[in-house]
Amino acid sequence: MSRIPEAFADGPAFIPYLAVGDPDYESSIEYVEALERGGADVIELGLPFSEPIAEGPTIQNAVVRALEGGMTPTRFFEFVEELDVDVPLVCMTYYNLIYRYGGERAERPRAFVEKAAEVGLDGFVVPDLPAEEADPLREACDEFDLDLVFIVAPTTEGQRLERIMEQVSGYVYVQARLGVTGARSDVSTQTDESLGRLSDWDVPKAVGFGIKTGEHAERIVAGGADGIIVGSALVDIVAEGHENGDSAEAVADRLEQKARELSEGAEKGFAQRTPHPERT
Amino acid sequence: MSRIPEAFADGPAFIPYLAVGDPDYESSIEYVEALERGGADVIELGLPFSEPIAEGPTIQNAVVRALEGGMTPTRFFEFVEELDVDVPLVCMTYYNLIYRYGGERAERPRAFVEKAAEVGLDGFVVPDLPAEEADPLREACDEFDLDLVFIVAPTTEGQRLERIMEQVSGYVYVQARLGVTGARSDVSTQTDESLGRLSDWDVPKAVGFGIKTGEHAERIVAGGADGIIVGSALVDIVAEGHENGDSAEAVADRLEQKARELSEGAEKGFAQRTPHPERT
Amino acid sequence: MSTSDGKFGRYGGQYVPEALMPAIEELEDAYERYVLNNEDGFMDEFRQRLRDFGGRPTPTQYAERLSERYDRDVYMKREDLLHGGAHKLNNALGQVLLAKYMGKERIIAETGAGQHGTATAMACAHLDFDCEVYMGERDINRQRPNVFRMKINGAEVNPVTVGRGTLKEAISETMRDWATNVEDTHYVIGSVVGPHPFPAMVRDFQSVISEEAREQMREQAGTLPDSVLACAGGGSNTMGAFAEFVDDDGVDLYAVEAGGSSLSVDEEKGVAPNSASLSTGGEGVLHGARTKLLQDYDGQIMESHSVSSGLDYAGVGPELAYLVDENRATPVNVDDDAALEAFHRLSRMEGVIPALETAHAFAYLENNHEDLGDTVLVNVSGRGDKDLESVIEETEKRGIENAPDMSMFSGGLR
Amino acid sequence: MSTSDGKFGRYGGQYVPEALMPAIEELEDAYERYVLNNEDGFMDEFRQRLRDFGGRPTPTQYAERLSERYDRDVYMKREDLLHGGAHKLNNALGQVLLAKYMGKERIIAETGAGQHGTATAMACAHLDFDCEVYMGERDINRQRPNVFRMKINGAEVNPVTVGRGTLKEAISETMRDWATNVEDTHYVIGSVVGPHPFPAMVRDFQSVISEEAREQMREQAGTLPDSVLACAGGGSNTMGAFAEFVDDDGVDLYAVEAGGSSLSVDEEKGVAPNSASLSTGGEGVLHGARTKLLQDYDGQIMESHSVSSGLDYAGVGPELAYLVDENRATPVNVDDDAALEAFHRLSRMEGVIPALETAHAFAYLENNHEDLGDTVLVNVSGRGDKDLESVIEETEKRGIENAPDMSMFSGGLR
Ligand SMILES: Cc1ncc(COP(=O)(O)O)c(C=O)c1O
Ligand SMILES: Cc1ncc(COP(=O)(O)O)c(C=O)c1O
Repeated sequence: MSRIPEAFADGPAFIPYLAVGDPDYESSIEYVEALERGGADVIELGLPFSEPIAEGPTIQNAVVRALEGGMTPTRFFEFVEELDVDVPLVCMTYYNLIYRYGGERAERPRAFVEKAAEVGLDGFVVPDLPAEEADPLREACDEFDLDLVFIVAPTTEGQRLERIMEQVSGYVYVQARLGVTGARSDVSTQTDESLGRLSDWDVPKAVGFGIKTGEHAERIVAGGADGIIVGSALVDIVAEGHENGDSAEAVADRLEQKARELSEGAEKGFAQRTPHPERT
Repeated sequence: MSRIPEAFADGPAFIPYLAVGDPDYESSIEYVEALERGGADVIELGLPFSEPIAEGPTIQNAVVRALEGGMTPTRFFEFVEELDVDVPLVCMTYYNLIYRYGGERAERPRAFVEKAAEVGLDGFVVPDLPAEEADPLREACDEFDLDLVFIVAPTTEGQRLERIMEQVSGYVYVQARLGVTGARSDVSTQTDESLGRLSDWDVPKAVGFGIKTGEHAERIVAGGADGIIVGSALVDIVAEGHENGDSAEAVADRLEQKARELSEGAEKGFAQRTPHPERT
Repeated sequence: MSTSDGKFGRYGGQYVPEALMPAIEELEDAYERYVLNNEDGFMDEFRQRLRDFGGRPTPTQYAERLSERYDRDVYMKREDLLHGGAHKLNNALGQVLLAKYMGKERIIAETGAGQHGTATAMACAHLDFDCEVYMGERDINRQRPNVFRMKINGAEVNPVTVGRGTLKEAISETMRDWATNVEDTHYVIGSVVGPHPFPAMVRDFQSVISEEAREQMREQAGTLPDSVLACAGGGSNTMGAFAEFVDDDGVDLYAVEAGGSSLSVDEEKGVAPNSASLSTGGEGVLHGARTKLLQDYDGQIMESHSVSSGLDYAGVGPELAYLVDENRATPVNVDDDAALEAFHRLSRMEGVIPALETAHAFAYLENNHEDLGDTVLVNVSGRGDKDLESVIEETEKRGIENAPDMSMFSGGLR
Repeated sequence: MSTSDGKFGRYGGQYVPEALMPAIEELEDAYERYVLNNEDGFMDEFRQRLRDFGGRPTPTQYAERLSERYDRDVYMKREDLLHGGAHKLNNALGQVLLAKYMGKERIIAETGAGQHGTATAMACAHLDFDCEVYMGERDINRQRPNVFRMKINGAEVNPVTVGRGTLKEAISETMRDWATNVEDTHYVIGSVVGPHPFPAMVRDFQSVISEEAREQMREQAGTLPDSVLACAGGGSNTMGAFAEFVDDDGVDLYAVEAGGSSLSVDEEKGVAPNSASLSTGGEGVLHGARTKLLQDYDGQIMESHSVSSGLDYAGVGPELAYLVDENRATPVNVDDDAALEAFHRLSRMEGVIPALETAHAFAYLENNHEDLGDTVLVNVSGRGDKDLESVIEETEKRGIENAPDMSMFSGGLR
């Protein structure tokens, strides 16, 4: 049973992302837990796939580190089970790993979803699975009461929006600008437009792609977003710590701090909204 | 007025060849004179051309040395004038040098022949000038009473033989085997055949291509040749002397010796002929 | 095979990031209008440019000495004579022209061996387009002449350094560029792979191969071939050579894959020493389509391997996967050594120096000619000029026996 | 131009060693029977092999961007698409096939750029002949990929070390081999040079170029060209491109020679820094024919020079010399730099990478298009793949301005 709706229930949701197993299993546990301490409302856990076609260099490199560190779907599920966090968890991965899970004789993609539900995941984001191809996964998610998050891009319009609306649950991932993931020093103006197009959707709107600072977070939430998704800015911290040979604790501290900056930014933005939306 | 017929008048003619100016003008004079001392009856003087298509590597290299030593048609004629020998001299060269002599306004190829007559040459061998293309040169030769020697190859037959017979004077150069010039350790059996085909020609038959030793010379003359032409075996001596840095005198001595071996070989061969042909 | 839903049986589809979906839909629309319905005379212009710029038709040649060797009639469809030296131009020219009809301003492409990249660069120069080509760094080093040709034709070549730096990574990277610049940019994909409509569209552009060959066989041999052989990497020359024969039940279709050094895989390292996805791969989703893939138990894509860069890809076109499942096409494979031997054999016996990719098809012919019927058609997908350096290196390394003495070249061409 | 006497006005003839004369007469006879009179269907077989093995007809392409640039209609005859990558195969295939009809067993050839050598090697592999190719040592080093291609096709490549080691020396050496093995060997000469019947015969084999182009121009342009441009080394692509237009008075014929670095000569060293024998040469006799030659005052043949090995020859076909004397063809020339610029221009603007030889014709077009009439036909005698190394080196050395950034290649392709 997905716990995602709760995360948006009171105030803006801060949704950090990390690649699981980057740079190793143990550190990764600490990092994810640090995010929660820093104020995460939902956590996106990246299950690394060898061909991450939607990711920029930052996350590509994280994926390489995680794969080299031995991360696999099986280990990923162990990881989720072992995690000591209390917020909803979303598995972000590419369709082939979901589809292949359980070997040739498994029922696909149900086997993966079943296992995900078992270990306590709340939903999925699958960047290479557009609404048109999502029926089988959607059905399995319904069976196990998990959410299936979809991305809406700046280019998504008309019929496509409707198709996504029909399929989406948990939240909609509003892609702030064209391109691939990666932290930017500016925040795109495409965001407002996108949020506008989705204004009548009754699913929370979380904005991602390029958010890097508390200030970005503030502006985006002030602009009407129900949540912010931050990946590369956090993965950068992991990468830097890895390169410098810093201790996992030190890195975890920095992640916690960054998470706090971002979640507080989101809160500030929320406070600025006029008319102040009611907390439901 | 050509002196060539005399050379064949009493006994077999020994006809050595050297590239004029190989490796330099002065030495070359000494070498040619040494050939006469060694018994030459006629001397073929090679005027070096940049594209000696009928020559093997030995004479090609001699040509390169001579050209690098500054040999030109003008120097060649000076050379002939300066030579102190008493035997008939045949200029062996390629047609382009004959044709181009005297510059654009000269009467071609008459200018070259005129000059040749003037310096005392007796005839020409032009390996890239078949009988079909020889009329202009033939006419000039007739005008100045010089001989025009033609080559008969092992492949020359029928009509071609006749065309050559009409054009040839001085002697006919019987090519002992197919290919290019060069000393060989065997003497071709093609020679007898060729001599056979020419038996009724009333011009002396000199055999060349590959003759290297007195023994070769002996066998060829015994087989019916009226003369032998030897080039590469002599050029080899020049080349070797040049490479070893030997004095021109030493090289000249060796040339004289080799010439003697060859001319004596020819005499011996002549002596073996039965019925002993009458000396005319 | 109708593809109105973008599926070939269970294969195909459109597994791409949402940002690309509108572009894909736009392309689908353009494909239907211009390619399928010849709107604005698109197909007429395409055929004319293929003729005048590309040099079509290419001949179907009776291979005299191979026919003698195998005691059956062997014909070769000579795509090596197409401008650029491979079948790749059929597709590249079609897509770049389509981009012009669609009002796009910029072309991007991925390339492995460099053949698709050079074909695209040539088409872009011809049609006055800006062009950027993504190419794995390792392939850049393996195929320098092709890199240079692209530059000479005015294209930018962007090295891809992620992963092993081969075709797989280059495709991923090109998709990322496309996702970023989707509004003015068309992605000219290089084979019958990727999301719908690419597999169908690339097949349609390439099917001129079998269209001509079928007609030429009728004229020259008086019969259709008993079997058609084509190498298969992504499968574009393969589908091009098969397309018009698919409905001819008497014609057997053989897709010859790169068996590399061995058909086994190293799951631990995620490496397959081959590129035989049709023969040994499992169903999965990669680069926008469901198809057969070289992947490990978990679904991670394997690094493939082949002596020929152009076959060195872990996936394959979904339609080919479908034809194989339907038993309409037979997947076979030959190893690196056999391909090199075939390279030397064809060069020596027929005076046609094939691409190493192409050589795979001839290697299969060598080993299995007895099963191929009286009349065999082999698609010569490209010429081998691009492979000379590899051939020197690999021939020496492997001690290929039917090779000429190449000692003066050990160490390479320079 | 009738050639029954082997003469073109004052040019031509048969200036060869006596040993070769019978072979030349035999060849003359075979030329008349098989080529001129199609005995035993020789010409039919030749045409069919040109089609199936060679890829004929090659297109005549409207060059859109050049036409725009020069504000007139520019057409390109695409001999670069012929098998092997140059017009050379037209001749090589014709002669090797003729050798087969004549019952010869062995083929020899000379080569400069290596294009004629590769064409001959391919034709020999195709027709199952032993083949030896003589090539200057210097050219071997300049054109390694072509050397390798010949070997791959089964030919022996014999290095010629005399002199400067270029085409002139290679021809002389091949004549020596022929004089030695004349009975079973045919010498496949690579251009419209040498003793009769070679110049006429090679022209006849190459005239398929203008035969097709004339027809294609009529069809596509609806008119004959006002001028025809072809580069001229020995002049085989030139005569091939001119032959069928010679009787069309309205068609101007331009033979574009290699101006090298300068038209002046160094008599002292016997070196001409160009290969412009039609433009600057004098009458003389070389390699079996009377023609225009680069020679010094005495008649010694000069070393020619050009950035393109294929034009690097001191002589030229006698028929071309004749057409120039008769004012039927105009000899012009462009220098090395202009040729390199044209190489880059054509590659960039039309997506056709020309041979450096071919680039000379386009350089002349660039500089003189205003004098060439409304419709210009340029013969693309070959493709530039063989020249990539030279282009890198020479572009850098000369600082050619319209070249792409090639810094990653400085030092060569590997
Ligand atoms: C000559 C040639 N043949 C075949 C291929 C393989 O591609 P496909 O399987 O799409 O035909 C390539 C790819 O570069 C190629 O260059
Ligand atoms: C492409 C190309 N064009 C032209 C030439 C020059 O030869 P010709 O003048 O005989 O056409 C060559 C010679 O190698 C060549 O390769």
